[in-house]
Amino acid sequence: MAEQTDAPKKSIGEILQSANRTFLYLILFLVVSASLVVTQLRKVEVPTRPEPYTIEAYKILRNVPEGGVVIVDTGFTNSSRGENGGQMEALLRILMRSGAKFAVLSWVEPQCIEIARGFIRRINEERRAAGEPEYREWYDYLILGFFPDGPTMLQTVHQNVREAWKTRQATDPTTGEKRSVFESPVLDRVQRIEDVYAYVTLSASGTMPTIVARIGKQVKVISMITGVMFPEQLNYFKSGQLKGLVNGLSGCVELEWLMEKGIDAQGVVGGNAPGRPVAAAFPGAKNFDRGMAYYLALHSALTLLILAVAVGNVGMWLTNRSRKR
Amino acid sequence: MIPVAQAAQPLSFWQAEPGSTRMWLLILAAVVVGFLVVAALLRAPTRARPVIVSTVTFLGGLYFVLHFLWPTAQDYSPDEVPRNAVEGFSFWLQGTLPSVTAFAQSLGAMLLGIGIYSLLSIHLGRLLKRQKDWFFSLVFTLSMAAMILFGYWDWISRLTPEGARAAAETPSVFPHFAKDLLFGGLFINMDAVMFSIIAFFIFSAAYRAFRIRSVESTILLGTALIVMLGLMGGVVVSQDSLLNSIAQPGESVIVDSLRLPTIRSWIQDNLQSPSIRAMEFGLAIGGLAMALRLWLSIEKGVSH
Amino acid sequence: MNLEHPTYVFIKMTAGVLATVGLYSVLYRETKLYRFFEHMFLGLAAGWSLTAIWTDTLKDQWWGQMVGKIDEQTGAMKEPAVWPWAFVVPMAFMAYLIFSRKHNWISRIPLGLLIGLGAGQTFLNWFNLYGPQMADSVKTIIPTTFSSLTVPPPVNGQPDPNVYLSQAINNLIFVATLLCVLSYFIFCTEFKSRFLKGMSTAGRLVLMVGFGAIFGSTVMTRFALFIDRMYFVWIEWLWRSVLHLS
Amino acid sequence: MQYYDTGFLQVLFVLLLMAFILFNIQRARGGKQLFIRRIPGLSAIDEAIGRSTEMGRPVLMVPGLSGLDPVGIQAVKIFGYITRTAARFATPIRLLLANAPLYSVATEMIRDVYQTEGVPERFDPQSVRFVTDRQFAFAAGVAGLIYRERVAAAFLMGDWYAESLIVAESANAVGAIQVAASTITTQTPFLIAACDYVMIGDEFYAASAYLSREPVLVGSLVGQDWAKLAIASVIVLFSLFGSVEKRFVQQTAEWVQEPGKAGEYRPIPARMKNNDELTPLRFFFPRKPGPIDPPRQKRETAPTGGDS
Repeated sequence: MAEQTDAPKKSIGEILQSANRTFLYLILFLVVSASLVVTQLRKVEVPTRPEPYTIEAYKILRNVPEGGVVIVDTGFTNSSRGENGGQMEALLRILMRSGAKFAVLSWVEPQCIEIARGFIRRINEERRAAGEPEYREWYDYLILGFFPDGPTMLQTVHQNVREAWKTRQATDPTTGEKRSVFESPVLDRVQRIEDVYAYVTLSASGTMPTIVARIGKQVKVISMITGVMFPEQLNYFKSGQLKGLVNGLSGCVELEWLMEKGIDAQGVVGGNAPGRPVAAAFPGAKNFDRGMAYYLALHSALTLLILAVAVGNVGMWLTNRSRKR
Repeated sequence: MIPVAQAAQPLSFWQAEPGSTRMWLLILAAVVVGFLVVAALLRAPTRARPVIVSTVTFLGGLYFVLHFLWPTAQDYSPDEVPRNAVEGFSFWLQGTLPSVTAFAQSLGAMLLGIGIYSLLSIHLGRLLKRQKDWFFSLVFTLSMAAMILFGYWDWISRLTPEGARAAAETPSVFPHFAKDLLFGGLFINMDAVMFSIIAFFIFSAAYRAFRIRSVESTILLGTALIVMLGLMGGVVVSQDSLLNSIAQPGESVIVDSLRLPTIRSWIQDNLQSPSIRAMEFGLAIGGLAMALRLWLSIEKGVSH
Repeated sequence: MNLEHPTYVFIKMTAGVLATVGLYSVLYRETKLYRFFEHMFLGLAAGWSLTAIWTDTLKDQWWGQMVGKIDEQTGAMKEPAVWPWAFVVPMAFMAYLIFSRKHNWISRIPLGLLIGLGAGQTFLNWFNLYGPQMADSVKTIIPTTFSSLTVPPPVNGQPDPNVYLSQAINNLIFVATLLCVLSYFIFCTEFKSRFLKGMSTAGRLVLMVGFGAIFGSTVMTRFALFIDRMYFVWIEWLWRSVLHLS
Repeated sequence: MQYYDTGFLQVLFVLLLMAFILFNIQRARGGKQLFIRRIPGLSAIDEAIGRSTEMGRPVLMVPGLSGLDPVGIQAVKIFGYITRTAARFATPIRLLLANAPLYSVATEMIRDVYQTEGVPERFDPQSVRFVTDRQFAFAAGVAGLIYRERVAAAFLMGDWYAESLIVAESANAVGAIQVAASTITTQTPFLIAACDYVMIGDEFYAASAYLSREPVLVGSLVGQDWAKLAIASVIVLFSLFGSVEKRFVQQTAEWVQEPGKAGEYRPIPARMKNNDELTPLRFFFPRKPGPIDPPRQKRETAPTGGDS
């Protein structure tokens, strides 16, 4: 891979245009590592400005009525933890602090469920440390588990949600017995999918259209997605098929920011107009986490990329100029 | 809970009591009959072959085409009696859908063995003949064997109903840990590593390719730059405060439209959305046409 | 002892760090180290596929339906055995005849069936997927009021049904962009008129805008995942687990 | 598909698109000469294979993660044309797949190519390989092969997701000529950055028609153009109609549908139509009918699963 650099001597322009791959990789590696360590040491908080689609998502999630049910459809594994992981943490914090009940399912991979369990455990530990009541399985949330054939399951949900999840059971801690999930306090009032307050999908792939095509008209679907899928999904938000959208790492930071600042009665983020806020903040709680921990590193990596492109172009310009002479 | 009454319900010809001798005999008979059909097919004349393949393909597609064309009975519920023949057929279509999808998935899943055969023929061949890189073929074979061994061992000892009952008394620790180390410790991490390695490649590809050479590449580069800057909260907020010193938000239309998120979302809303959508329409129609040609077996080289 | 045990967690993380170093080594060049981890990765992947294919798909979707289900407590039948599922075995066997020199054509029967089923689903889902996108591309391009150039802020939270001039212009740009790009993808005529030629050229340029925007937003994801990996190595592993810093 | 209200129009629309395609296939089969515009990436195929032959290095073909669906088969068909040229010059090929059913189809199709070219002995069964169905293990495997065999040409076509750049940059690092086409629109910009030639959007579907000039494919392509025009016309006509309606027609009744009852119009004071009340949109969003009348009877016993 290393390019041969003997031969005739290169001009500055040519050197700028032909940086060695390995050299480029090394710089990126160093810059990102350094930014992470700096953030860890100094607790840097980079400001941001939430986008309308993130705000819509936050409004819905923050205003789940007490005891309202949210379905969390998790479809990410550790490989997209950098974006979906932070989103999951923010989602769980918002739901638990608003007192919403939720049920977790997946049809992407069985391990998504295990990963989601890990996140729930972590946020619960955090609540315990902060002296808040823990979220208990069966009473406050449910794990519906993995569905091997998602499209068919969703089609059945569209027709009859009780039919679709009828075989799913969970342990009732009072008796220690396995019982139908529809007997648990989470789902006992859900007769039809319309009774569910929102359906949140966290994914690194294009699973959202499958959901929207089947149940998008019956329930508010919110998509938390990696930046790659964002432009495609923005169409769905604009056409009203999606009610909220969270765009990758920056969307995750925006959620954390909204949790910190809230939306006031006038609809201004971080404002303090009198009256009932559109979506309140959680003052004093741990709002900044994974998103903010990565945000400075994202800034430096993007800046480095822009610099590299600029250097290449300056090199080209210098070379062209010397050729013209 | 399933009502007990259902157990007393008479079984149709296609069903059997689970675990009964009749069930196993029928399963055996089905397999034998199936293989007899295969044996008969071995003797099919060359001319008939494409016809057989096209017919099967057509029938497979026809099922969903009927789903598409046949009027769908409103509010289908399996415990209701259809009111007329049209509804009856629609009921049949809707009732069989889960079985048909499960059939396609099971059949597709069983074909994995063909792929694994291809892999093993390469690696075992190399290993047995001690060809170049045989050591790495050994690594491959051993990791695969270990994953299968501990994958199933863990599943049987923990995740099947019988295993779960046994595990409640004496938890089987070893397979659980071994599988988790192979799967969670190595495999999932390797997945994440390969995914994250793309960052380096983006960096080098962008450095090499993004030169202002033509109108097209300039446009591509310019838009990418605006979007990237718009994703950096720090840049957005500082640009905001800079513009605020000229005019507060809402005071001047011109100043407001210079803000990065405004430009970015304008581009995404009015140029990116429709252009990507138009491209998607093209692809959608291409896919539709290909599906049509495949269904009717008029695509050369596939069914004959 | 469970999977949360600190020693085990540390071993598992260290395995992850080793895998990271091994696979990242390809960035320098393809070495024996990379080859080792690559083959281990492929082996684990193949092994996992073979495990998951039974536990996740065949066990429930096929075997479970074929042999039915019995209630464990009462011993009563929960679901009857649907024995015709056994026909899937000879069906799949036909595909394996691909390795036979003489009878490989038979493998086209099950594959043809799968192709047919897939094709049929394309027709069924087509409008569900693209209909709403077409609906959203239908825009109002005549302004209904000239009272303001841009959209005024909402009053009392009621949506304003009016179309303002700037909206109408944006909508017109939207529809025009869509048409230009579609015209670029017309393959079977050569555009003679300057207008149509211009449209198709404009279509290609607007596509580049779309690609640029996608590039910009994707870069964030890729970097985020790389940052996450580095966070795993430096903060979660080295900082917290090895050095025990807070 | 539900037929209530205007829902049948949606079925008709899809049928119309299908009819365009079939009609033109029929027309082309009847001997009508049809034109296809030049597709830049495709002229590079021969050049790339020529280079591979000169250097004695393999030609790599990968359909990404495509499965046994129209995209995957289309990709393998294009690879079939590439293989035909490679077979003539005895250039080694590598076709790597991530889906076992598609692997089976590809093996058959590639074997066929060597047979029709009259050189069945040149077909090496190990040149078509299943790598793994796991996305990034696949990427690691393909990248490893690229470095070890130092491929001289790479054709990346089909459903390419995030792994596209790993493969494309690895191939670039060993100096291979690359022609790419992804049906996943989000990957196209990365392929543009890393590859020499990129086919955009449904140029991918046009490729086999362009390469083979088979009447069926060319006819189908013309039909596809008609279908695109149909979509464009729907959007333009509906936009115009809707705009005029919004500007000049007022809403005087509101559609109300209570649960369990048939919907009806109730008069309201005249006002401007909301966007979702415009007539053309009824085509996309048909209304639900009222409850079933007369209601269905219940079955006497619950059914025990569907027939298979």
